[in-house]
Amino acid sequence: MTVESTAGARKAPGAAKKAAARGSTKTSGSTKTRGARAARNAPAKPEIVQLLTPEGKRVSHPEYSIDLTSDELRGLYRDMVLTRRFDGEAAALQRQGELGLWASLLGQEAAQIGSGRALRDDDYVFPTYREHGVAWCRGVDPLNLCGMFRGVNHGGWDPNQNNFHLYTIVIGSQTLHATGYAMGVQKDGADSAVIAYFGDGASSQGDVNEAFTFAAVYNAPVIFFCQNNQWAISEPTDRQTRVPLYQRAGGFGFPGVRVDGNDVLAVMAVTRAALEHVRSGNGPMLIEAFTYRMGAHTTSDDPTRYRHDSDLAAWRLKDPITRLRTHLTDLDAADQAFFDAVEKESDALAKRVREGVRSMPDPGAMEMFEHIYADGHALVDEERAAFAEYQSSFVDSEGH
Amino acid sequence: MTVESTAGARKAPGAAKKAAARGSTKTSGSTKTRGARAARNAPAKPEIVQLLTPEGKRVSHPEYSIDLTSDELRGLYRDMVLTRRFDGEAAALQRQGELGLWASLLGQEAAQIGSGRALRDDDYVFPTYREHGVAWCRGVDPLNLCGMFRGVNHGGWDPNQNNFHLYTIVIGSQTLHATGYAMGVQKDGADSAVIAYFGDGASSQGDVNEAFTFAAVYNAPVIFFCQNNQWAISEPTDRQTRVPLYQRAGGFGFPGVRVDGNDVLAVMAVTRAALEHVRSGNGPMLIEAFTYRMGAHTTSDDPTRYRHDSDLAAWRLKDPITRLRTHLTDLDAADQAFFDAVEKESDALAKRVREGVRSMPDPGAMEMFEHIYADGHALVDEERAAFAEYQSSFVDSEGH
Amino acid sequence: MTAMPIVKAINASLRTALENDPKVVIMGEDVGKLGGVFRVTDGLQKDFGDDRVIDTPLAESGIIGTAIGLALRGYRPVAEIQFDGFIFPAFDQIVTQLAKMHARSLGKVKLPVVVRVPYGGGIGAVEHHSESPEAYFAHTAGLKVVTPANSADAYWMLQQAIQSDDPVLFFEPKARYYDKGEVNADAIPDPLHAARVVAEGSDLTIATYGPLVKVALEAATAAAEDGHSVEVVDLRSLSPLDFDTLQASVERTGRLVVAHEAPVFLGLGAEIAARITERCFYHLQSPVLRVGGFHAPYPPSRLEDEYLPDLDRVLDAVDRALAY
Amino acid sequence: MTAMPIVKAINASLRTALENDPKVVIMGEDVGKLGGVFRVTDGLQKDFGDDRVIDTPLAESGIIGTAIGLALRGYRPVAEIQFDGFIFPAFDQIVTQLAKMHARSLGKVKLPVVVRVPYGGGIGAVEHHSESPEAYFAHTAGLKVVTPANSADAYWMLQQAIQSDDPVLFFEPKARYYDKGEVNADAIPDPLHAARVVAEGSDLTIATYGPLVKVALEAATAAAEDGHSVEVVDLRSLSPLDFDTLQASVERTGRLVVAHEAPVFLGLGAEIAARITERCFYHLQSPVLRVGGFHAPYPPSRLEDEYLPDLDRVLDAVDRALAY
Ligand SMILES: Cc1ncc(C[n+]2csc(CCOP(=O)(O)OP(=O)(O)O)c2C)c(N)n1
Ligand SMILES: Cc1ncc(C[n+]2csc(CCOP(=O)(O)OP(=O)(O)O)c2C)c(N)n1
Ligand SMILES: [Mg+2]
Ligand SMILES: [Mg+2]
Repeated sequence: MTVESTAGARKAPGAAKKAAARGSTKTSGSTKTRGARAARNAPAKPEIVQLLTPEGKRVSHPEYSIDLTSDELRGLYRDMVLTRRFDGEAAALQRQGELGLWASLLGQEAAQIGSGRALRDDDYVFPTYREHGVAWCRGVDPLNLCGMFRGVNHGGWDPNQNNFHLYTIVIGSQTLHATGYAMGVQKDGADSAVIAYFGDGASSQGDVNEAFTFAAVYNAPVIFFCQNNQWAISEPTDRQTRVPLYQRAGGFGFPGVRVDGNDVLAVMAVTRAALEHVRSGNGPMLIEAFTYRMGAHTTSDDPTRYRHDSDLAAWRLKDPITRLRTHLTDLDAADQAFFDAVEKESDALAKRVREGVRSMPDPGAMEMFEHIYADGHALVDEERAAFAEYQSSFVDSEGH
Repeated sequence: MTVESTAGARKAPGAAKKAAARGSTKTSGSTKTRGARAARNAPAKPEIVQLLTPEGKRVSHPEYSIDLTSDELRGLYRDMVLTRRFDGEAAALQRQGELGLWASLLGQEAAQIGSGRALRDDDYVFPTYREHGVAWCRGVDPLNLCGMFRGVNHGGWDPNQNNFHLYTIVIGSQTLHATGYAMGVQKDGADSAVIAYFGDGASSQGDVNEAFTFAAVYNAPVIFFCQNNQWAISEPTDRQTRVPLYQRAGGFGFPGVRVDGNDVLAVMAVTRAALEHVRSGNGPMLIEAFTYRMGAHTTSDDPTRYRHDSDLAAWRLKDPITRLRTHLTDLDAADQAFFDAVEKESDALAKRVREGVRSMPDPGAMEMFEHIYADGHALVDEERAAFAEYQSSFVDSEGH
Repeated sequence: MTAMPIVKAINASLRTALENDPKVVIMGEDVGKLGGVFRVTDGLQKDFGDDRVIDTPLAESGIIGTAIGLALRGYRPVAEIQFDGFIFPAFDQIVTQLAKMHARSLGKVKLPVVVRVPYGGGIGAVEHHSESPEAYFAHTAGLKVVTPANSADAYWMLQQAIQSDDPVLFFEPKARYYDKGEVNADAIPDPLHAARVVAEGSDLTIATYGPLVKVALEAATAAAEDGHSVEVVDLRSLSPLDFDTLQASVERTGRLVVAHEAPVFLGLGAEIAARITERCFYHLQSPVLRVGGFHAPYPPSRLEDEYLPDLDRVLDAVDRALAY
Repeated sequence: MTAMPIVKAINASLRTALENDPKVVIMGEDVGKLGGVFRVTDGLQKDFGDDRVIDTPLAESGIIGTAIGLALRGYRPVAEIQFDGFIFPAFDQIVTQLAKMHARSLGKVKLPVVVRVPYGGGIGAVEHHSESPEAYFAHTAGLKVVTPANSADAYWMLQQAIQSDDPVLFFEPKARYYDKGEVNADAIPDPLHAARVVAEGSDLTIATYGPLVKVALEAATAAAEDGHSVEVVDLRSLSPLDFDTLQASVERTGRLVVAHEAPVFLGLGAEIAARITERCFYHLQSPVLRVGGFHAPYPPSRLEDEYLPDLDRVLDAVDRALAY
């Protein structure tokens, strides 16, 4: 990076939105700058990696390629459809009062399945609260995810069972856990990789930038995977940065790349290359998956207050699932029977989730006092005993 | 910045030290990389801005120039000599038990005077705890600085008197204050600039990176001035970053530049240009002044435990004051009488500081309860009264 | 006089402040177009512009750190932390900078920064959205900590907090956001740091604040049915804490129960118990009893009804105190 | 049995831990070649390599956050925060992650992380280097908080903290770093979370910890000259706090003074006063009195002798308690 190449580069107001509406993937990196030298050495190749256009056309990229069997392609399709269906079912369950909240991944299926399916079993994932698709790839039961949104626990699954860490709500803090974990992998002499998911909003948190520093300094095998879904609740990405986020990495001395986050093939290709990079002892890498949050931030949110239907319409044309379906059809890699089967399977999944959530029991009151410490704590014991006595006073007075 | 240009770029171990020993200013930006594509588009011009060589030879730079009168040059010399002398006197006062601690700026005079003298009166400075030279430029009485190191207060000067904020010890936190202040300047429609000093170590703190984000997003008129003195106490810069620090800015979308921090002319030229940049509404800028901490971290530190005399020897050859003195002599801009006069003035300054510190009264015990709140607080009132009573119990019992 | 929910009272108070003082600025995550996740800042950016109602990057340390800088430049920032559990990334800026800078400057610098924090549980939320971290701040010299329990206090205490030259942590009981109350914008408000007796009684005092004032009042009513006369003190200010009002009450009643949602261990109740026992040693007929959160992370929402001090738990403490 | 200062006892304890368990790693700012600013880690990097004794970037949140990650991978990190006043940038990681992850996972994840913090005043330092922030952590469920007052405890409590599967905040009384005491590496240590009666007495109990244990013992000696028999309890563990030992003492003596350097308001003394008063209501002949820091930022060093609780201030409280 030279001084001039970014001197004063800043996003023209609204540029991202307009570009999105036009279906363009060009970013503000080379838009006109004010009061500073314009960007020189503009990249010769497209700034964003894409292997499947919004229309489903397979294209090539000078650096990233992928060659999947029909089976694998169908697998990705199935993953995305099932994930979307389960996600939609969870949102419905929230409306029915069965969940307290749901954070939908609608629109981000390709970013999650493409990266999730690139991982090895021994790799380790640190998610945010929205990585239902990655969880799916890791074999985490969707019902586990529902537990915390229903409010029966704060997560509660065993991260080591699928090498998929607990959901983390405090924005950005998991990127440091991922970095520390990767430092441990390195100490163990293993060639596993670690992947930390985070959002465009999270890129502003001190913790995320400290994670960049630690990972770079220790050369830790961690991929920072930013799903830039253009929104942090109501704030567009230009409230977090004035240049494309993948460029953040360069300032910390490791490579960053932007990929079309709605293109499952490109995401997989880029993630595979990044995994290879970090496994080979080259230190961390940043992937920015450029995508769009099609739903509300969570079921508590009302996006009509801050964004336009036209944006949504433009992004609907880039839907990750439709795109792959067209490609599968073009390739003759899938027929109606396959699509029907996936549909049927997703009905069954939705049913299982619905029934599973509905029958999920509430924890007992005494569980409040469990698992606060691994080795026990006198105060907890005291409070547990006092509460049990308090509770039994009701039982007594009510005569059962 | 493109992906390739920094792909995997990392500092070869010890590169900085070796470069320093060789007197070279070339940095690791283009050293060999392992397991990743080598840097392309290497900068055509030197990565570091220098206008006066270590030998005192005036050189030119394609982008930065400066034209100072003999008076101005002599002024810079005087500033540096007086600052160094005052700094040395303070260190001596610490050894004599008059100060509890001192953080010496030895070796960093050019970085501080060059930047400090580039500022306008209405600009605002946010220092760390080592900016004695900048304080000097702002007209802050050296005795004010000594107060906190003596332990009679935590600073206590009025920042608005010289637009020089209080020393800040919690590493990096002042960069956010500077950014907020700059946002205020912008709201006021003023064309003042703000400058935040910080160290190479501080670059790792979340706060500093959050400051970069806020400043970039709001386009705030703030210069981030990093004195990379190669050490954070005992840790060399490669514990904080694997690429030159000025490059950090690019990832946040604003320009960064590295300047020879021992070259007062280059520092001034670069700071002036940066001031122009931020005043003109282009948003923040990062300056990395590449220098060396010639002394201990503070008087409590023992640098022999972690660094070699040979490093010091190499850097002694780049002394900022000697360099300018040679230049002044070469230009015939100063004669022995001038140098003698400055020497005499610095003796007087040292004497004033020595006497001032020695006669600095301790605060009274009741001052503990003052200035905790602007509008008062019942608990403080209660504790103040109780303490006064407690104290008077001694007076009583001892009969005075 | 208008009846409005607390959330509207705060909105109205912010509006008044923006109108009255051009130096007031509002900042935080999603405070602009969205009007905040609770709509507390609804409509303010539209009416006052994004120069005065500022959507910030997602970084709490940055929010407080830049608020400090703005205050140094003469502004009066009102910064929002979106939820109680997200104040911790800003903890360093609050505790080492915001709280200490006035003292560091020997009084030359003033930092009129208000930090608004929706706090407390009972809204069925996921982790980190239901906490009561007020004790951390009350323990910290240099900060003031207040919390209204009704619409009028929400309106007026926020006015006073913004006018204060000290940093004020303004804790808003989010579970009560939609409780309605009268607000008289022409009233002469009580002092910001005065506690208030909200129900008179002679047998026992309940001291509480924020979300539990309502519960305490219900407890007083229920106790009255059992023939016990319970006084309720709404503390309103946690730092400074109005011990004089509380002492006077306990001297009348001889018994004290303190209730808060925050964990009991080192919660405000600990300080109140210690200090009131010292002040009223010969008046107390029972030890000061405390009702509050357990020494546990705030539980998942399906357990929060068990976790939160409710009418029964407060009455249980009242009974135990009266039984001494 | 060897006599060594606390700073050496901690060093020896770290060395033992590094030798006994390959999963133990030390991390922090300047812990490597320099051996820490207090030389606590002197020689360890040389002997165990920079893979196990890790100089970190200058970022406390990063230190604790990566320590959590290392623990998740099966390591047992011992992280150093260079000075008390610099723990706050890590506050979020400590309070929202380190403290809560075990509960979040319903017990599946364990975080055996020790956070070493040199704390307390009296060393003539500049701002932020003399603070006593222990109450913030004792208020936080999920953390354990301990503090040794002598070399033997420093050695053994650190061994126990490192072996604990819970996160432990290990506060080191830096003003006592050079006080010498016997360390028997073959002894069977007391339980980590037990308080200890370090001087027996019958008229009054002083409860304290860390740097003030020495002062309390001096006070007991001085009081004895006045004919008062003072018992001293070294609390050692602040979370959990051994109230049983303390209660037994107060039941014997009937009076309690609590001393700590941390501010009195919501300091550990508040909780102790509240709880002991509840437990010993009919035994207490005077209210629990507290001696500690004021509600003020830690003062400049030329005032610290006035600020810190010393022999006179402790005796003053003893006298006041006895006068009831
Ligand atoms: C430290 C912290 N601050 C604030 C929040 C509240 N919050 C939850 S999600 C969110 C926006 C996150 O945006 P982004 O990182 O882009 O992720 P996305 O939700 O878009 O996936 C905010 C502000 C939080 N969870 N943690
Ligand atoms: C938050 C915080 N952590 C740790 C320290 C202790 N400390 C004081 S100076 C220093 C090193 C600073 O290095 P750098 O930023 O390079 O500045 P320099 O001292 O070299 O000028 C450290 C670790 C501190 N003051 N603040
Ligand atoms: Mg987002
Ligand atoms: Mg440095």
